[in-house]
Amino acid sequence: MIDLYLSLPIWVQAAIKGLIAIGFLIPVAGACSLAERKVSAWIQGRPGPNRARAWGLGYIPILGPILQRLGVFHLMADGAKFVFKEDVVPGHVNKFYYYLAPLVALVPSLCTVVVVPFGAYFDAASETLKPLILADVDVGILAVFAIGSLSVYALILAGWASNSKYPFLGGVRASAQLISYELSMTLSVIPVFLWVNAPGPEATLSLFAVVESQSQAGLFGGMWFVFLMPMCAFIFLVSLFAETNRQPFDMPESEADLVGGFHTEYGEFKWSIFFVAEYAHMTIGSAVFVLLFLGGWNPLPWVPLEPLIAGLPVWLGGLLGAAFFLGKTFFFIFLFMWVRWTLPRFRYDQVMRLGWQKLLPLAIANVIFYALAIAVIERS
Amino acid sequence: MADILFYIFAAMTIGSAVAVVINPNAVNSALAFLVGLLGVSGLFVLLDSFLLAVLMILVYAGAVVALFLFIIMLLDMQGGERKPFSRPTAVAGFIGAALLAVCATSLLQGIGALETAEAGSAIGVGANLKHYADQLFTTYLLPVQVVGFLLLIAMLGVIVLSKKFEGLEDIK
Amino acid sequence: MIQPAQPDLVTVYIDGKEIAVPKGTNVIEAAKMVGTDVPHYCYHEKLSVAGNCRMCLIELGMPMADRATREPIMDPETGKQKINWIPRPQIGCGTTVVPGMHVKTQSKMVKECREGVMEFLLINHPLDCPICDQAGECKLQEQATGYGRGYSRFIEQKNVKPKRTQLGPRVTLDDERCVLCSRCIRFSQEVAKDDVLGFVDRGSYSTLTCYPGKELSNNYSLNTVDICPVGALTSTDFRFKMRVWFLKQTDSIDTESSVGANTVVWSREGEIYRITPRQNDEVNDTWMADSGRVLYKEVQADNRLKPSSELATSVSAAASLLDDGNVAIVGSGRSSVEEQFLTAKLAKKIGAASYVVGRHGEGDGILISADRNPNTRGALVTGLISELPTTELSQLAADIDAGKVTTLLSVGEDLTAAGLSDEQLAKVNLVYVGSHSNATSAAATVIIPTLTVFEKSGTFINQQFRIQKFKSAVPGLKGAADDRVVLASLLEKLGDEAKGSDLASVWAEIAETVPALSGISYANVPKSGLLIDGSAWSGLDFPEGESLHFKPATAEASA
Amino acid sequence: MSFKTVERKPLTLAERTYVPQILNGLSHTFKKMVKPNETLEYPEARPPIPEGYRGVPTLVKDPNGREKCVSCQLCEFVCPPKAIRIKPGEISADADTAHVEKAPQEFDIDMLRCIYCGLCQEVCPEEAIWLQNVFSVSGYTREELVNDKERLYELGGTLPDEHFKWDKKKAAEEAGNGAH
Repeated sequence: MIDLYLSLPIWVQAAIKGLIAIGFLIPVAGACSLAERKVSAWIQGRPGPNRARAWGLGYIPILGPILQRLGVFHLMADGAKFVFKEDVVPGHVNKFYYYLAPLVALVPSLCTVVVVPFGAYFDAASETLKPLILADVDVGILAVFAIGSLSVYALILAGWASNSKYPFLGGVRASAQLISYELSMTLSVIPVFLWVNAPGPEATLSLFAVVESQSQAGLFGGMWFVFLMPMCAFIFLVSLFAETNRQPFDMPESEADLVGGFHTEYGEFKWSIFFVAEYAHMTIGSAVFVLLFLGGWNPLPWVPLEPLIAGLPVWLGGLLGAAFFLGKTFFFIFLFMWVRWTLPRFRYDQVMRLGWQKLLPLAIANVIFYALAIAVIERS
Repeated sequence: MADILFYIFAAMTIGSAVAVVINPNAVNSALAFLVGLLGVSGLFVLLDSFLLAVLMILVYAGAVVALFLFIIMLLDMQGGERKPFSRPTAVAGFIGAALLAVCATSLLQGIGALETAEAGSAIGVGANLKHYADQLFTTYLLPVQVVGFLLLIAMLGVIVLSKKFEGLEDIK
Repeated sequence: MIQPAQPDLVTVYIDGKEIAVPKGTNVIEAAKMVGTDVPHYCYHEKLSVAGNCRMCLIELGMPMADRATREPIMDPETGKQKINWIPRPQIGCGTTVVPGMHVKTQSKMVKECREGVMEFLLINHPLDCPICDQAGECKLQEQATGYGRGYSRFIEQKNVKPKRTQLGPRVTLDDERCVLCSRCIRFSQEVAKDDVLGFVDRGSYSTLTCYPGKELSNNYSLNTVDICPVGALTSTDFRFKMRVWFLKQTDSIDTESSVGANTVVWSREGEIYRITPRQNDEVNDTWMADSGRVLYKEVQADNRLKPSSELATSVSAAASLLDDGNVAIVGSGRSSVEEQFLTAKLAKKIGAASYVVGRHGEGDGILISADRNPNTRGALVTGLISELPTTELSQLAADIDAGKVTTLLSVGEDLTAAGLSDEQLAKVNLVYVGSHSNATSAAATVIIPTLTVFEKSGTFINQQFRIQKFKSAVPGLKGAADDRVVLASLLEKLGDEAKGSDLASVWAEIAETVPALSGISYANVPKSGLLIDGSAWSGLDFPEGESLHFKPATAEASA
Repeated sequence: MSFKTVERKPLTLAERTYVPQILNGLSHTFKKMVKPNETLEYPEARPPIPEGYRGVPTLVKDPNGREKCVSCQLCEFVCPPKAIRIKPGEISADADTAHVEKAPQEFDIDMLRCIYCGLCQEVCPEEAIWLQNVFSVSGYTREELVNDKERLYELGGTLPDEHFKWDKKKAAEEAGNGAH
């Protein structure tokens, strides 16, 4: 099957990869939106959406009511609603950028998914683990950061093109916030790669390599980086919250003071694209965190995946690895929601102060500390 | 395939670069600049310089342009009034045109004269992270520092120019 | 000390307050003069005293004097003459004041008496205030609250009497509520001069009823409802229609005849529910005729003229017709003084002959006079006519036949009723300014719908040459215009200087040009009307006979 | 005016990082999440309506099915937002309840105006108007939300009469107290 795939023309391969990215992320984003509603409801002691019932599915015994209680049909109804709603465009907007903004939001988040490995399979030929990845580039983490950072343009454009005060403020906040936290985020992963890359001429930024280095034998070898470098993980996590505009860094939206923030003037399908993008972003962010700090597809610290699946069929091993990985990722998505319904939103000046005066110095100190520490360890 | 992509990226880069210059709307210019940077980064990808491509987006497209847009939006740029040509403008324009001509001539003369590295003999600068870092901190240390200092000066210049010194008229 | 009394004034002391009252005043009236209310049911100031309700019990005393020497006996404590209080209470209504009389209206005995009377009155009272139309203006409610004990010791079964006896075509009797005050009986005998009511049976079973073979059907029967202090006599027309506290009261004038009885129009949200008399001791005392109480029905009548076009359009159309030269104007004795003034002005402006249609009927000697126009004298005073109006407009008919009149303006008058034939009406261009449709409006070229007397304000001059105000009680029919506004805008269209159509500006003009009304404005006409000098018209042979407060000049002369 | 300076305990290092507090908050919300729901699933489950609840005003009949309202219009008078509109009418003399004499011809309560103050119930001398337990009123047009007499009786149903005033009156009438 892999041979068949490789024999296809390169543009067909690219199209297949693109479809996989879309086919994975959009349903996940949809499920996230439902999960968000359910999680918020449960935390608030409510049942959440549980009314809608599809004509056919809803009447299946046992399964139908369960799906209904879970609000699955609400998801469908909402999706259909977004597609069929009247496309209202306010008269005062800059049409070109107004339409462009949702696309700019969606495309980077779909692009980043190609460099994220989703699991690993045991390649019998080389007797090694191979990543389940769409594009195994050497600059993995940098690609994620680079393309991910483009999504800020969606917010800026939406805010600016709406030509109205609240969206504009939302857009301005978004750009300032993303720039501020991107620095800390980038700095926080440097120790990881310092550790991963041994001295020598070769060096990699591949995410697969990061997981690999968490799957070694020995005390440090099998230790997940969250234990090895907790401060890095902490800074990365905080920055991740800020970068994905999730509570408590929900500045661009902040419905309490900005109505809807950058998407105030948006509605129907365009609005929903923003949210698919946000959830996609969240998914990628969680995946990267899992890869960097939580051992990727390794089931437990000091328990690497490779010996577990070595004897299994390739597809089963791959599936198992992906399952471990996605399980952790989904826990992180849940964490995003959990935090959202736990913490209050920061004030904008607090966000800025935290970013520049607390997190950035901390990240710099962290880099210096680990650089020295790793140097000492490597020397010894 | 690679050729087609090259032309696409090249056209994208040049077209948007022209748009940056001629577009009267500052936001359009900034976004055209972004598109241009994406084109450049595409060209880097075609050269197998993934690292440079990614850094291009990360540093320029990601941060600088965002900051740039941010400033433009906050400064509330009204389409500036066209000022009549003054004598210094004319002189500067002439010098600029002359320099351009010199560059163009030398480029045309240099076609084929430049030595190209043998394919596969050495890794291109920026293709490999470690190699890139090594170069940056040894061979190109001084240029990097100088360029950084220049950037700082440019930034200060922008602040001075864009700041409206209201209420300071009498001091002037 | 007793003041040296003026010849016809008597000094009395009511609750210690000294007051000089006219001779012959009873204690209730005297107490009213010092601002003290003596509760009563049967007493009515315009009726004879019956003294049967016992509510007005008071304590009475005279200064003490030595029987033998006639020397005043002084009280050593106060240094004043001792008062000899009568040990039993006396009724206030039946006690005429005598000099030096002392009255206590607030003493413990008086209070206990009142409580006792109230308790007795309420023994068989059904207490059905929620369904009783009198609620809100019921003396029983007021005095039970003011002077009652607040509870009853009567636990036995109450008497249940007939609830809806028809005493006459317009009056319904609820026997249970009757307190046997006999006001209605006295009214029928003394004012309406139609002795039909009386009590039968005794004790708790006493009942008001009509004499056998008679019914309370005279034209003043509804006054018994007005004077009934409780809800026993109710107006069949108003019964169960609306609670009185919702109704807005507006002062108005009865337009039935030249008597000009003062009335109150009771309306709610633009709908009139009833008309009752307003006290004016110079005109109608506290009475009015039944026939005047149903006039409000004309406001919602089916034949009201509804506007078909904008006022400005129809006024221009009318003005172009009137700009003719051979115009005659038929004004109305039902129009207000202001309207008649403007009509007269209009006639003068276009050189038209002006007429008023006379209406005559038989006067009943009380509050209906022979002249059934409420404002004939207004037409004379404003100069609309100089002779008394006739019921037949024969001069006008002759003029139309002779072709001398080609355009005719009628202000609310039905000309066929005034003797013009349909053919004659067909010959002329007819402009009709009025509120209801009739044969004349059917024949009219231009119709301008106007308001009824309940929807507009103005003044009438009654048979005594008394100018009296009426005010708009309900908003006018949508689109219909005030006659005054119509006439003023006609004048303006015909080239007259615009002087405004509001009451104040019209009256400014009237006071200037009409000698008999100089110095008068709408605002300064008092509630009870203002007598003006009518001697200029004393030579005319007015048709009215004597009525309640009016004696015709000829009768006076002959007497 | 004097100011009181509140002494605040300086935050410890752990408190200043907020991390323990955040974790505490997370554990709290997680506990909440696994706890059963506190809400009521409305159309299926209804809240218990307490005694004396003031819901939609209704007209009630007495146990004999007699219309209690005698259209005294006190409720119309007392109604602060003027939501009540009554057109009084007479009970015909041959009716069973002729001795009551008066009943509303029309009785409208405009639920768009009603503020559920309960003054109408308070003032009613016949205990004919009651604010009962209906609390959700909805409709598609303004007209639908004006409850007419028929609708008011449908909502109100029958409530036990406490005073039986009119029954006593009828009994007295039949006992012949008025005649002799």
